[in-house]
Amino acid sequence: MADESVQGENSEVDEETSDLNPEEDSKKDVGRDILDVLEAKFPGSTFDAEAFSNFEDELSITLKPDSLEEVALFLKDHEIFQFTMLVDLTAVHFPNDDLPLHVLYQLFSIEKNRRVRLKVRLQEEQSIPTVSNLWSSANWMEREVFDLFGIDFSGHPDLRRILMPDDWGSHPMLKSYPLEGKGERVYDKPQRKEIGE
Amino acid sequence: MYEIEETKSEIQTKTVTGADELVVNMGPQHPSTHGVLRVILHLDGETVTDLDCDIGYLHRGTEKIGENITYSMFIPYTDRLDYIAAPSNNLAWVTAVEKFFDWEIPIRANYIRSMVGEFSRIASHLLWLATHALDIGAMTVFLWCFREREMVLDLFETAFGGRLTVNAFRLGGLEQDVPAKFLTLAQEFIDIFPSRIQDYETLLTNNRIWLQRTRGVGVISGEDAVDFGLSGPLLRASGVNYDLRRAKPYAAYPYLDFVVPTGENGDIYDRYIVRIEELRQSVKIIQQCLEQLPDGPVSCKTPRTIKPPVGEIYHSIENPKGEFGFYIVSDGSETPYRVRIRPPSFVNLAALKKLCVGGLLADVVAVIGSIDIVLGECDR
Amino acid sequence: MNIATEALIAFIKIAVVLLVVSLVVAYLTYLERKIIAHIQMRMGPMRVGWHGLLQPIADGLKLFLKEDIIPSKSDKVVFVLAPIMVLVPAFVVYSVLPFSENFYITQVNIGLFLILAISSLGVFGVVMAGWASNSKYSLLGALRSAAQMLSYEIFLGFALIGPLMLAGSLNMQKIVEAQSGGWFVFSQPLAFIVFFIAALAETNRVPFDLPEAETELVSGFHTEYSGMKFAFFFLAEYANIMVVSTVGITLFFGGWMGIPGIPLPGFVWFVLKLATMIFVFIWLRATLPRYRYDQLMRVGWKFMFPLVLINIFLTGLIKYLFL
Amino acid sequence: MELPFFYLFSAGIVITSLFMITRSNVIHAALLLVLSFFFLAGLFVLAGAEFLAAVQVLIYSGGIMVLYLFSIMLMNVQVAVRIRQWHRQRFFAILIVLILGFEIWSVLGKGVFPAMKVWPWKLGATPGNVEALGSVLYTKFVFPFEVVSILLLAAMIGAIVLAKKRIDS
Repeated sequence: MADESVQGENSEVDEETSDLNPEEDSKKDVGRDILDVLEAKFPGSTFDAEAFSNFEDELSITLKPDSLEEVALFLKDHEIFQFTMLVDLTAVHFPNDDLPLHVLYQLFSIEKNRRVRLKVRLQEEQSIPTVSNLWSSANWMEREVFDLFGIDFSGHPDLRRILMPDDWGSHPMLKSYPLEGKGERVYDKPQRKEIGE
Repeated sequence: MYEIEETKSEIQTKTVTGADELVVNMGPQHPSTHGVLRVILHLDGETVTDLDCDIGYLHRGTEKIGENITYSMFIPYTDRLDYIAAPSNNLAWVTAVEKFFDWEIPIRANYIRSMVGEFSRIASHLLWLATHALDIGAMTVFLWCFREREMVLDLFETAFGGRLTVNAFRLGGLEQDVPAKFLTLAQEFIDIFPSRIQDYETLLTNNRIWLQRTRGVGVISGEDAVDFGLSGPLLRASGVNYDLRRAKPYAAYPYLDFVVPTGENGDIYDRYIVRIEELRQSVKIIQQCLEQLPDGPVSCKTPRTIKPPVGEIYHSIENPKGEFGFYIVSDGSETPYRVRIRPPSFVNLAALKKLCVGGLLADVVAVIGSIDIVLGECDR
Repeated sequence: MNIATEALIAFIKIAVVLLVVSLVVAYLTYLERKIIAHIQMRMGPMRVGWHGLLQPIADGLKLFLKEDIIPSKSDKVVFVLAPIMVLVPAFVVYSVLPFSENFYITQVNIGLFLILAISSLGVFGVVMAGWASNSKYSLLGALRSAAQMLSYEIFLGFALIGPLMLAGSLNMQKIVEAQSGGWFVFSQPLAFIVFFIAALAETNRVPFDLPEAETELVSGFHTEYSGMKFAFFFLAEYANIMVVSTVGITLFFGGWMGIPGIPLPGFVWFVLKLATMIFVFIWLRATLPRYRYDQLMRVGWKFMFPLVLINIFLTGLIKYLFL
Repeated sequence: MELPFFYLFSAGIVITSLFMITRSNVIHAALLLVLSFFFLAGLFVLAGAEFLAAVQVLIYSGGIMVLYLFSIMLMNVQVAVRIRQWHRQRFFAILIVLILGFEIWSVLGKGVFPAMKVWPWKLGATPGNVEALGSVLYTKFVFPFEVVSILLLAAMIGAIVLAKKRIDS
């Protein structure tokens, strides 16, 4: 679990994640260096780190949506970390949370053979800046997250559905999506025009 | 009048050179898109000016299915992702779930997992070579490769009963030990296989036409490859030495000695050379596995119902196509809360536009072949 | 001999050649499948008849009985005429080919020239088929085909000039007789290489099978054809292979003339040489990948064209100085 | 024996030409023109000029017309079909036809063709007019032959230069 001061500021977020880590001591140092650098660089914003068990590559850092762009750029261009590759970009839906949509960015540094996971929590309908200008691989993966979760990536060059048909009405990976019955097949053309143009 | 206007606007848009642009709809039923991939090509003569991929024809909601069944039940579903190399997918899933626990996977199981994983790499690369060569017009390589792939599938059948979707591994090890016949057959196969690789190379590697078709075509630099998140042979052909078997060893790979081949130019030819070399390395790995294979149990003791602790993990392995990962969120129940599949084909295919625009129509086919996609895993 | 018997004899000859050629062409498909199959470590057709010997007949029957589909958006007249336009020139050419010393349908003074002229018409059928199908793949195939066949016809024609200068006649029989002192392949090796490559391109064979590349253009110009019309394209392709092979052995390998000392009838020699030539065609198909369109043109204009010009110049020079 | 064939070929030329100029589909017109070239080649054969007949088929049908078709195929023929074919020129057209017809009649009507008297070959009786043509071209007419060759070469280079400029820009 992260630094005390960080935890204090984000206590409402941490309630859920605190039970992830029964052995606090052993993983205190996982990814400590990255957090130190980030906190020194962005004194105003807050970071929250967690790691499952004590795997070094399971470090996730939770950010605010507005700081995503600069933190991502910083981590990509940092001379030590060099997170030059965006391996994966996905989302998880927690319908009962205050911030129900979590967008995750799996960064990887080939030079250092190190992984870090950036996590951004969003409101429903809240948009998030795209990172496709930083990593080209984000282009299709953001399209996929838009397609399956309905998250709008502002500034994305070509935000269209990718896996589902173009006129599919809803976003199937949301937990609210019905698993059976006719409710799932809602075709809704106007929505496609609004977002995908 | 209406019809005329429509044809004009849809088909006959002007290109920069002033010639008429032709929009060709390649796929979803096309012999060389390797599945139900649809590529919308904008052609100026035979030069590709723009390209758009339409995928999702094979979308079966595997991730959604994963959220509603138990961890063990999901293993057969992973077979259907990259169905060319099903055991690799099984391996990714079981190692990902095992990361939640501190089970001691028996060494024998790990060796067999590595061995079967390498066999699936051979099966996948053989199918790739077969279809890729056929795309470029070399017909004989196709059937020669299938001859050896058949032997690999026979091996799978001996060990697991299935040929294509084998459902090979279980959480905590294997379902049962492989029969002794599997080991003798495997030894027979790797004795014969290096000479067969030599056969393929005789037909292709120094063939002038093959060189002309593949050298300098579909080039991507190392930086661009990293930027596009490419992985597997594609990334290594661009000169980036990155292999998860080395970078983050799993199964028995920490104990095995092998070379990670890399290319220099990042063109189709280098991808071909890298994959051929990987075939040789796979043989080497299997040989070591057979020699070092210890006796003992093949499965550790696992609880009757598998309930991982609350948390999230990302685990990836080196699939034949590239980095194949699972991001699993567990809420402590029997079913995963969220299963995310990190598909190498999907990410690699996103670079198709970068690789093709400015090239010729015939190169599109060669480039798609060289990316080595499986739509089952791309669309999930 | 009055004109009626003359006509009757000519008619019988035509009928015999046409029937035999059709049958041989049909069995050429069988031969190709068998040879390629054995190169690829499989058996090829085995079910119909002994070792699949009746396979071509079964195939022919199947294609004959198949439903004949004409796409609704196609240009129907041109669509129907196209396969005929491909097949007829391929068969007309046999009228001047010398099969043996005495057996040929007719001798024409401009024999070789006539072959070139008639076989140049085959491209019409391809272009018509590609356009009339109203399909983009077919159109692209037809465009490729037209460009390729037009270009390579030039190299083919120019490659034949060398042997012609030595023979001093366009008459096919006279060309054969002119080689009694030695086959032209020895005195004209450059011309033969260019001729062979151009012949591969003219017949749309691997490595120049771009117009019908299955993996790129989904069979190109004959994508939309089925049944007997498809069979016509198929037959024409193999008939053309026979034609270029015959022209090749007539001009470069002494036609029906044998190696002195081995007493075999001329016709047997002819068949032996033809079979070897065709085998090479099939062998190449099993071995080589396909050229790309721009590479095909580059090979033609930058490599083969200068080569034939040099060959013509050298032949003229040597003939002027020494003969 | 030759007369019925002469009439057959001549009628073929007239009919195909008529059809050719009345078709609104350009591809059909081009194909009919090819057919008309064939009949013309037939006439050449009847006149004993096999070489010319072969050249007619090889160059005009097999070469030039394929290039024509090549470029026509890239156009949108469906649009061209709908464009009105008659441009109220009927009066002038008929006038010109009449004048031309009169001219041809006035020349042919005399029935005197001086060239006919020096007609050197008879059908089937010659060793081959290829040799004759060749020797005439390279001896008597070598100068005009070379001039024409250079002219063609110049035209070819000109075409390449023009096309190249368009591609570069």
